[in-house]
Amino acid sequence: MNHISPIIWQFIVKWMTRFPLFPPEASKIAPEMDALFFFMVAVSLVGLAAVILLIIAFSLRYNKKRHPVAEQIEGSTLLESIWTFIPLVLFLMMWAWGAWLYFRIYTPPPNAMNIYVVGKQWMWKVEHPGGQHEINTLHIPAGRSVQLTLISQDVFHSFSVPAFRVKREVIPGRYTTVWFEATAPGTYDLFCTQYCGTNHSYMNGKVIVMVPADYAKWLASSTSGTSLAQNGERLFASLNCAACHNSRPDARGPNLVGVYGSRLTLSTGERITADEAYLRQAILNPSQHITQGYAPIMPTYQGQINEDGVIALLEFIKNLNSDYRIQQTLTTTELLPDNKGNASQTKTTPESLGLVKP
Amino acid sequence: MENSPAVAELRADRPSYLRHHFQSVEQQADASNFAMWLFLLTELMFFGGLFTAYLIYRNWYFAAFVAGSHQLNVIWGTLNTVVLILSSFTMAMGVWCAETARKSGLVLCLILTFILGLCFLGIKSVEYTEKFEKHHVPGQHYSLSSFLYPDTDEAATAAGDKPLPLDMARHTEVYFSLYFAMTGMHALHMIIGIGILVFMIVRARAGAYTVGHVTFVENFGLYWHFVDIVWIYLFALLYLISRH
Amino acid sequence: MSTDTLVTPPEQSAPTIPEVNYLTKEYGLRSWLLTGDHKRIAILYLISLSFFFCIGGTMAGLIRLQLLTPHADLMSSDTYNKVFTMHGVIMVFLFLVPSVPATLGNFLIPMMIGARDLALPKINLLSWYLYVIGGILVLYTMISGGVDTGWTFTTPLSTHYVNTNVLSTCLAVFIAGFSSILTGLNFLITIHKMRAPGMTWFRLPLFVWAHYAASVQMVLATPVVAIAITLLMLERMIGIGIFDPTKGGDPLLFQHLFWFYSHPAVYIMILPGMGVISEVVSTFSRKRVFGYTAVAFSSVAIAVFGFFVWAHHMFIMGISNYAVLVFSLLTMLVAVPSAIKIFNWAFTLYKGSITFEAPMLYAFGFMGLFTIGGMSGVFLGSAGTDIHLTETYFIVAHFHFVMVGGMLMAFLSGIHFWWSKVTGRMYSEKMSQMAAVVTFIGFNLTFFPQFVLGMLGMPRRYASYPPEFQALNILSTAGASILGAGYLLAAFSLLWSLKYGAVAGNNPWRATGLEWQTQSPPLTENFTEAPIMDHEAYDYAWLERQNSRDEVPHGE
Amino acid sequence: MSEHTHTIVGPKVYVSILFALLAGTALTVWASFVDLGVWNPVIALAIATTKAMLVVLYFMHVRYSTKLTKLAIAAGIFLLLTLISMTLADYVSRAWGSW
Repeated sequence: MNHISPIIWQFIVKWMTRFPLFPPEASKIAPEMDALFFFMVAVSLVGLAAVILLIIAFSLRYNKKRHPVAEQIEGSTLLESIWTFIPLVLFLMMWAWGAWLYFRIYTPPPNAMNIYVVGKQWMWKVEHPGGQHEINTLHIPAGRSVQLTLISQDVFHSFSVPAFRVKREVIPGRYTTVWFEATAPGTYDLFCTQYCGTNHSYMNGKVIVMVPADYAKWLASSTSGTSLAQNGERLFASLNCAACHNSRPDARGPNLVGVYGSRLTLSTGERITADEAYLRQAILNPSQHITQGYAPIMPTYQGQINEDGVIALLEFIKNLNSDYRIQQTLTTTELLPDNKGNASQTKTTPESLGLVKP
Repeated sequence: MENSPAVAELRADRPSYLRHHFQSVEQQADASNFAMWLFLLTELMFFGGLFTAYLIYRNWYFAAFVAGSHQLNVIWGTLNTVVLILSSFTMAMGVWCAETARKSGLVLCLILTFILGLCFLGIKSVEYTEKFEKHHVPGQHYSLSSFLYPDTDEAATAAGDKPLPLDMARHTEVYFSLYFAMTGMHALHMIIGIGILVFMIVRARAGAYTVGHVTFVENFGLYWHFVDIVWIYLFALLYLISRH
Repeated sequence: MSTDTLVTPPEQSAPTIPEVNYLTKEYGLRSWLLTGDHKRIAILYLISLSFFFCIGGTMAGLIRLQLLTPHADLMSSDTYNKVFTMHGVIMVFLFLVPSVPATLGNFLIPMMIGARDLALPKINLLSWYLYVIGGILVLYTMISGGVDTGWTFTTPLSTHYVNTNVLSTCLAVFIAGFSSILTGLNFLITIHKMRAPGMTWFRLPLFVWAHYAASVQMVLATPVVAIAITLLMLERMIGIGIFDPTKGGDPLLFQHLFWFYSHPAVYIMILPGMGVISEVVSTFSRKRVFGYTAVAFSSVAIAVFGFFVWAHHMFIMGISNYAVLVFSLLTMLVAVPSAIKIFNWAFTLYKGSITFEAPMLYAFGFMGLFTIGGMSGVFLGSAGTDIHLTETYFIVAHFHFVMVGGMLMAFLSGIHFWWSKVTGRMYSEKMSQMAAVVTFIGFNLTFFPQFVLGMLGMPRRYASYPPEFQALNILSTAGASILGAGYLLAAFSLLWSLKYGAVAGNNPWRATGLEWQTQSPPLTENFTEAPIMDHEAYDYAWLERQNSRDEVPHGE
Repeated sequence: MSEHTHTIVGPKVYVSILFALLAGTALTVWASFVDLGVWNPVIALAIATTKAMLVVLYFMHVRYSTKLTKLAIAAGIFLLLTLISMTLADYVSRAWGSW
């Protein structure tokens, strides 16, 4: 046996290092999730131990040899109430704790930086506000809250980063959000966990967490030259949005400056916050989202711009803090994509802007 | 094996239609009546899914549902409601005839029910044809013109519809999806019912239901009335509530 | 292990199989295919269920083989998707949902309540034919290219993004669902209307209570999935837009309607298994079930609460946060009755006189594995941990612990327990005991590593996976082979007994149910004269009195 | 279910129910053309429910049925309302935003 055991030992060591039994805790939320997880594991173990011990003890004590004649017992109200009440209390604790955690994971802090992720069969397209595009990788800085705004172009996907303990369904036709704050630089797995068709198991990638300095370098080195907002500005111009949304007193559409995040009253009397989801709906299904005081004349852009285009427009609207930019879209033709002599370094085509081919 | 159950089956007090595993006629009638009710509960849940979908989308796309509803013909709808209520009445009378062993009355009631059922389906097919011609059947050939340009459309003009914005007009397809799913499922139930009616008419003429064993007629009556109830709600939800 | 504690009924020194019984009354295929006898229909179900279980099991084997390595090298991911979809569809709709109710329930419920047959024998036969038609459609799907939507048919994937045989699969599920409705309906009527004189509700065996609860869910929940699937088929065929986001439909509505059935469906699957365990634990402890009323009402509570928790399958899918709170709370409540049951079974052993035959070993396995499965369900019902654990192997492990560790263990326990009643012969005790132990070990080895994999974040339905998950997957596959061997051994023991098994006699376990007070195999009419229930359920003192009078109540 | 005695409902009841149903239909059609704002759907559904009740109670003999039948129907309707209300509750509260 002596000559075998070192081999087995090495084997075990190698396995334990190569094949972890517990995922890394790489986000601020991860320890909180794990605390609840281990609480539940502990409760489960106690419960399981109770059941197994009861079975073993009774089997030893009351088997036929030791206890040939059974005593008939009807039951016990006391015991029934004990094993109704104790599990109930424990489960309610888990419910409350879990609900609180759910609240933490799906409520982004107000200062979170926003990154857009579009899921499609079978890849993740990541769009940073600065114009950096990535496929199946996501670069983020450590120590900063990052909010992802997720949408799918086709079927349900699910964005999951086990090391961060977060996951969110990516739904066609609707934004969902998730946030996290990565704590440890490194490379982590990113999975699509909702079955989405043939290459579902290849729809995964990496999340690369960098220290802020490295992240700044990465941002600078991988920009495409035009930020999302600039793209959105061009789209705004080429779709001629400023014809109505021009912030003049007689404008036919509401002023978009500073509209993001504000409270609006709709023509139905409903009060809503103009978040990403609302703005997206207002572009694609405008007739249901008319601001009070305006006529329902806005045409729908469903079928004219794709999800990337909507994202660019959103980013433009979010960053609108003065009339100046809107006026510019009215007066400059430079921004139009079919203008060959524009100042942009990259060649702009309608598709790259986010317009759907007619 | 002298007292084997086969002997028990041959006891004189057991009518021929009492199946061997029941103790009494009452028990058998009770059981099949309860069975029918449970089956109707499954039907209720089946249509319940559709009603849930209807309520959700009506809340979401109210304008589209109003405009879609205006495309339905209230006169045909009311007529169909009356036809179905009458058929329910004749069916109920049929049950009474069977219970009181009136053979010719039963046959007459069943035939009337059958004819009224066919009337309903006839009217429904007229309505469907209208929808088909106007391209209001969801799918590839769905047309929005009645909603975008209500002036060109008789029904929309009559209801005084204003043109819907394109995005809302597109959602009328959801309305018609539900319209066809709901009325289609209802019509399917009618067709099945009419099939069973034919079978029952033949049996009733042979006198099968007027010898005391009326469970089948009673249960079919329950089914027919249930279909009637579904229509009462469909009529209110699809035709009426967006009318004024 | 006390293998030889098998008790021979005191009055029968050399039992023989009675010449006249339900198996020998008529011969020929026709007498089987047109039978109205609930016992023969149960046998028909047992044969067809086993057939589909073998196919589903083969699929499971293929899945485990594929996952032996991180790469998709046994099958392409397309094939893999079809295989796991088939595994899910067959196991859920063609095995688990009808498993105990359609076989043991069909066979035993009329006998347990002292009736001659189910209330609607023709409907019962119809339900088997519908099941077979559903099964044939699934086989057709499999042969003609398969389907790759997963058994959950998520829209819009299933409506617009796959080109496989979604329609035939959906039709199969629709028809199989109809078969399940008819079975449940039949049970409800039978239990309500056909009980023997003296058989009050609180004298019913707990097996019957559990089936009653499951039947309520079958009857009321199944139609909702029927309409969901009908709309799905219509959307695929003619393009109506109820679930299509591009037309303004909401794909989440499909999830709502689908899970409104498919969550109660897990109770439809597990409740009858719980009924089996109640019978088995009581019989082999020779003791009335501890807290009979609590166990009976916990079945009803599971059935009732089970209807209100469906949206916990959609916590991360974008339902409203308020709905998450409510559904999470209700999910916690539905966990309590299961805990009550487990502890009551454990305390049934207290001051009993326990023997350890194969059904009892399977029942012990059930109690351990179901505790783990149930507790892991709480991990998923708590909204916070659900975020991390759902859609991973944790959920795969969870429902396999409940379904395979719970339901299948209960199924095997019940099959062994009532085998002598069904066939008149005893299985091989040693072989089956060994099978129970092997199954238990194999099961844990297969599915426990999957909990760890889930915590590590390995997503379900992956044909290939990152290499760091390989070790645990190898462990799981190794366990699966042991599990398979356990099933084969059990099957062999049962089949062997058909020819070589000892003749069992009327009541080899000295159990109290009415089904044991008649000959085995029973007569077509179950009892020679209508039984009268004059004692409580699980009244072992009554049984002793009967035996001491040296007479068998019925079936001389 | 010993309380069960098979009541035969006679033509008189049926005829009066028939006329009540026809009157209800006329009423609901008339009401639908009168603008009553939010009350239109409420009234339409109330009349439909009344009609359905009449059919269930008299045409379907539930008024004369066993408690078991009544209980079963109540359970079915309760579950139908659960399906509708709990699903709708999700949709309604989604619009309230996050928390």
